[in-house]
Amino acid sequence: MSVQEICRVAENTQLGDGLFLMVLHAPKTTELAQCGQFVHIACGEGHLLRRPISICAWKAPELRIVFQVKGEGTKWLSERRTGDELDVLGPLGHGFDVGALGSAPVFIGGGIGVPPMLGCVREAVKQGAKPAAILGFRNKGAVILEGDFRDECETFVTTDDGSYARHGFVTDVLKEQIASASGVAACGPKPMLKAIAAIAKQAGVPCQVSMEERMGCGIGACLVCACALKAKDGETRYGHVCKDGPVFNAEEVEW
Amino acid sequence: MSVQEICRVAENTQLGDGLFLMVLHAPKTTELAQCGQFVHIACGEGHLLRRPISICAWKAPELRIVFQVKGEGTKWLSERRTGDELDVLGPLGHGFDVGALGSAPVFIGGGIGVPPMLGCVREAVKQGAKPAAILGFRNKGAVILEGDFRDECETFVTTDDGSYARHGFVTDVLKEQIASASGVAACGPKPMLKAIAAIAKQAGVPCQVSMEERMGCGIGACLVCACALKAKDGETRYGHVCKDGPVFNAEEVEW
Amino acid sequence: MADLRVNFCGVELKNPITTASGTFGFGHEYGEFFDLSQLGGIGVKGLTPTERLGNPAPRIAETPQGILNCVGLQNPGIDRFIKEQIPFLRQYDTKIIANVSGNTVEEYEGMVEKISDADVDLIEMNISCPNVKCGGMAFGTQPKMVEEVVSAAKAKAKKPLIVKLSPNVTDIAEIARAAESAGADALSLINTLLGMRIDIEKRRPILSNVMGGLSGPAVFPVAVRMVYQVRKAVSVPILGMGGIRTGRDIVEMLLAGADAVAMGTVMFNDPTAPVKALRELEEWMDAHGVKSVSELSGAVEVG
Amino acid sequence: MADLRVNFCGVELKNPITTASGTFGFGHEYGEFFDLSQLGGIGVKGLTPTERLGNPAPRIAETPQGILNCVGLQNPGIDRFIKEQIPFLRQYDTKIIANVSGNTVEEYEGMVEKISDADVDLIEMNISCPNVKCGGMAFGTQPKMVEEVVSAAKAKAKKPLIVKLSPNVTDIAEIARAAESAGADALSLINTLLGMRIDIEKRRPILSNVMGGLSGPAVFPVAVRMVYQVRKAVSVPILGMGGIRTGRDIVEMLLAGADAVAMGTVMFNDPTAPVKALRELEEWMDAHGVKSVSELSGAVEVG
Ligand SMILES: Cc1cc2nc3c(=O)[nH]c(=O)nc-3n(C[C@H](O)[C@H](O)[C@H](O)COP(=O)(O)OP(=O)(O)OC[C@H]3O[C@@H](n4cnc5c(N)ncnc54)[C@H](O)[C@@H]3O)c2cc1C
Ligand SMILES: Cc1cc2nc3c(=O)[nH]c(=O)nc-3n(C[C@H](O)[C@H](O)[C@H](O)COP(=O)(O)OP(=O)(O)OC[C@H]3O[C@@H](n4cnc5c(N)ncnc54)[C@H](O)[C@@H]3O)c2cc1C
Ligand SMILES: Cc1cc2nc3c(=O)[nH]c(=O)nc-3n(C[C@H](O)[C@H](O)[C@H](O)COP(=O)(O)O)c2cc1C
Ligand SMILES: Cc1cc2nc3c(=O)[nH]c(=O)nc-3n(C[C@H](O)[C@H](O)[C@H](O)COP(=O)(O)O)c2cc1C
Ligand code: FES
Ligand code: FES
Repeated sequence: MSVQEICRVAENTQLGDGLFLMVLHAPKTTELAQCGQFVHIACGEGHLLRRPISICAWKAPELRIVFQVKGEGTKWLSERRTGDELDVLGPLGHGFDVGALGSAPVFIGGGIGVPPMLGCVREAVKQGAKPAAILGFRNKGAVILEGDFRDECETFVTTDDGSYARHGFVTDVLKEQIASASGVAACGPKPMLKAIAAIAKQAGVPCQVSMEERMGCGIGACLVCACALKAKDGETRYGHVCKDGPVFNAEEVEW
Repeated sequence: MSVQEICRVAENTQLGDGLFLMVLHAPKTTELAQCGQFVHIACGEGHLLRRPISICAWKAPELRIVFQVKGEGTKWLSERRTGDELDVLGPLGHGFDVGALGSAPVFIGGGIGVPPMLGCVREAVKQGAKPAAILGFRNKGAVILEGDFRDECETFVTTDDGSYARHGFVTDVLKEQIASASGVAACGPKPMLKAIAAIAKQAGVPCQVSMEERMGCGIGACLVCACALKAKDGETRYGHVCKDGPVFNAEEVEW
Repeated sequence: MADLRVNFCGVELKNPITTASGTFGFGHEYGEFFDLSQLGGIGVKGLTPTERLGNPAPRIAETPQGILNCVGLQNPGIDRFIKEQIPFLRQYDTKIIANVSGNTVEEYEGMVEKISDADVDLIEMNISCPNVKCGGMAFGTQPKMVEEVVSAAKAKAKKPLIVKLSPNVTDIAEIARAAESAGADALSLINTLLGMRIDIEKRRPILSNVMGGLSGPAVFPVAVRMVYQVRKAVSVPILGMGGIRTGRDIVEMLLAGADAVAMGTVMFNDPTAPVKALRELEEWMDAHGVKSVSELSGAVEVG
Repeated sequence: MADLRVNFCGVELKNPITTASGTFGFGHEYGEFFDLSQLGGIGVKGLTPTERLGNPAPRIAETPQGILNCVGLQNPGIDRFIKEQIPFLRQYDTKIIANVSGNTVEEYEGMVEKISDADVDLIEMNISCPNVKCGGMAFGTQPKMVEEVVSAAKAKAKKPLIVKLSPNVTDIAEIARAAESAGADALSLINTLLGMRIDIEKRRPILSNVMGGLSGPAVFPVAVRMVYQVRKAVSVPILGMGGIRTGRDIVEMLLAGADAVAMGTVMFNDPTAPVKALRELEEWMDAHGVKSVSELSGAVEVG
């Protein structure tokens, strides 16, 4: 179930270069939220389309999201101040099925794909699993939420340029950890997800990935957010990121 | 000369039913302002076109305007708060030539046409004339700026429904005062201006009127704000409210 | 209290507000946000003879107060619609407008014949979708083709047949007359305007299909103009659409000549837009002493 | 530093930014807000053989991210333009694009002949204005008429002749080909889309002329699409316009196929938009290592 809720901005803090942490007062949305779902946010009169942003974490009535300024919509979001109101649709989509990832799940986030994994880690802990997290960033300035993850579980951090923590990619770490992993879940750039899916497949553990696509309605009515999936007959069919996803089983995805 | 100025809102106060008084910090605009001119205000991302609003009064660096909420643009304006910034083009157009109205000019405002007459009255006083003001309103709730006018000159107030001051129209008062008037200037609904022009003509005194038309550029480049004027040959020609006006000699106007 | 009912070629709509085909799926999703029985009618996703997968992503691009889409008529096919979706829709007290597309005259005939026997109220024949390379576009832009395909379809229609016109033409009135003379019971317009956006960083079109259909508030003035022109050209009822956001927009579309309206893209911004607009329309009519919707239809005064 | 110069059918523009005819008067007014020498060229108000008064007010209506206008070609006539305005414009280091309109083939011939002998750099022939009842519209919407009027005008032209196309057609490529084959040295597009708004309180059209031309950001995706289609259809240079707001929009229009661009309606929102866009364009090119504007023109990759 989803609702349209006018949420007060409780906090909007710059985390780093073009990165913002926003806390919304969202009593109805947080009551329904599951990890890996997203909210669809109206970004002012200037924009007809809402912007999809993953739920990072929540503690009713507060919803936490983290976003990166990319274009005009996210720029508008970054300019909201405490007390402003936002028109939020959510929670939307099919999130991570943390229970299906076993007792030692590994959660992997790349860049702006990191935030939704925090909700996953917390859910896993709540379900009694012993998760690990692998977080990859471009460089030191892009590192976000590290402390929040470390509060929950063993956390590995990499940077592409070695300017912080381990020099390399999340896949380097995953390859080392995969032997002890009962399942993998990831959010980030598509090439990263594809590489992770391959590693998980080889290791024979379940893998869930969160996909991105441009959206219209955000609820499954307009069919614009097509994600190519493998149909049983080997043909391509289209799932919809906003309703069937954003989280899909990696095996389903046509990479 | 005109400038584009980003002005801080110093005050935005509701005066009455849908009526607002706004004070803008506008050092450059106020340096150039003349009575009867207007400013062209950008009304947010939602509106491509600026909205023309008359200059009511000014005392550098503060510019005072009074506006009525009519549609989406003025509604947006009414929602601005102290400290917000507005993109203002101005001062624009050809204002009142108070000097040409003689030593006993009468200034007449109808409804939302009242505000620009305040600047006129002050200018007349400054020039050593002895102005009078006639202000007409729909009803008691619509009365604005009465005190400001009374501070400057003899002021007559009428309401259409008699709910305040004199029951009747500004023309009723004008007919009584015209004998002692050296000139007339007016702003308000077109039928009112037309009636005033006729009275002034009969009395043989100069009459200036401020016209309204929908605008594009506001500076004379797009030619959309046409106002039908009498050409010398008796044919109609179009003047442009934003540049040739908003103030025209009443004799010129094709009513 | 204003009477909102509309008789649309013999079918009574409880109010003039329907949903635009392709923006509303088969109703399930928006049904979470408001009671579908509040709508005058539901225009369902465009149907084809067999399942269509549609185009790859991206299928949408934002434009100033508009969107481009190139969904490419993804749909489960008419048979599954009849079997799986009609029973769901019939739970609600609203009319069903089935929207059909085809690549050939024969396909249109077959679709109209089949859907006529199903439990729908109105048939909307989309001869204007700009996304399907063969067929769609061509039919809606040539008066001769319009006549041919509409006559053929009309011969098979046992329900009122609405012909949906493309705005991508030089003379919309000519196309409207062709559709009317071929037997259309009503016309709907506008479908999307052909447009394009380019991702300047990638130097590639944003849409997978290069071009797509423009809809949303940006097209409203074009839609009002075309409805006005078509109203003057034909006498069959008109379902007006294109960029409607509010109750005031509905009044404007009715005045231009529409008998009923459809809302689409605006719901992506606000899922409850149709019910808000319904309330606004009702309030506006009451405040203006307008007793029935038909008083407004085509009532613009010119000259 | 990027090289912004553009060779537009033999005329060197210092940068690709010009102003759209009819939105910029003869330059005086915007000259108060920025130095006109910063522009690649100035498109002046459309000229006719003799003075035209234009339509009564209202001549403008706002639409979502757009405007409708029905100025109706108010202008002082070509002779007064030549005598009174060219000397003013020549004070600035920029190119003059004279825009001419006529009601008959003969009028176009006469206008082009006369303006050819005046001190202007380029002639833009408006065969697309939707506001003039007789003439304008018809020429631009029929390939045969386009050929006829363009051939006749070209025979008299001693300066490069740009033919300005109407977007209100089924197939813009066909019209473009007709203009090119008739001798057009360049094409400009898009002129305004025909639209209408109604004042629902008065139940009357807002515009005195009932319908008017839609311009502004709302039409940008239609303009990009048409420039792209025309680029594929002809080889003469293209002056792209329609809804451009920013330097990024200019890059998009260039990628679609324009060689230079014009900005119009956006200035009503921000009078300095062209100079802001110029700066943005330059910065964008520098940041992306694009050395010259011509590297961008038509460089969209498809497929
Ligand atoms: C399910 C999902 C979850 C997401 N979660 C987050 C998050 O937690 N934090 C975050 O910073 N970003 C997230 N994104 C990406 C975010 O939606 C885009 O960065 C944002 O929409 C860009 O909007 P803009 O106006 O700034 O950019 P513009 O490029 O100006 O946007 C233009 C249009 O393209 C769309 N668009 C552009 N990039 C993307 C993209 N990557 N995905 C989908 N639509 C796009 C916009 O929504 C808009 O409709 C998520 C995307 C999806 C699909
Ligand atoms: C020279 C001049 C001075 C003015 N001074 C004042 C003033 O001091 N106080 C005040 O309250 N109003 C004044 N007006 C009227 C004011 O400009 C309009 O009320 C306002 O533009 C309405 O905008 P909106 O978005 O609220 O209404 P909408 O009806 O939504 O506007 C739609 C479009 O129509 C235009 N429009 C609508 N009504 C008018 C109108 N009466 N005149 C010109 N354009 C209009 C708008 O500018 C906009 O482009 C003045 C108008 C002019 C021409
Ligand atoms: C995502 C999307 C899909 C559409 N699919 C169809 C369709 O399948 N059949 C059809 O006739 N029209 C289709 N349309 C056009 C709409 O029904 C409508 O004519 C158009 O969007 C204008 O209305 P609007 O501006 O209110 O959206 C589609 C529009 C959109 C935005
Ligand atoms: C008020 C106005 C007047 C116009 N007058 C003319 C004209 O005289 N001749 C012409 O060829 N185009 C005219 N146009 C069309 C513009 O030159 C341009 O093609 C169109 O507005 C699209 O560009 P824009 O969206 O940047 O304004 C006019 C446009 C506007 C808004
Ligand atoms: S965004 Fe509409 S179906 Fe996914
Ligand atoms: S508004 Fe452009 S000339 Fe007056």
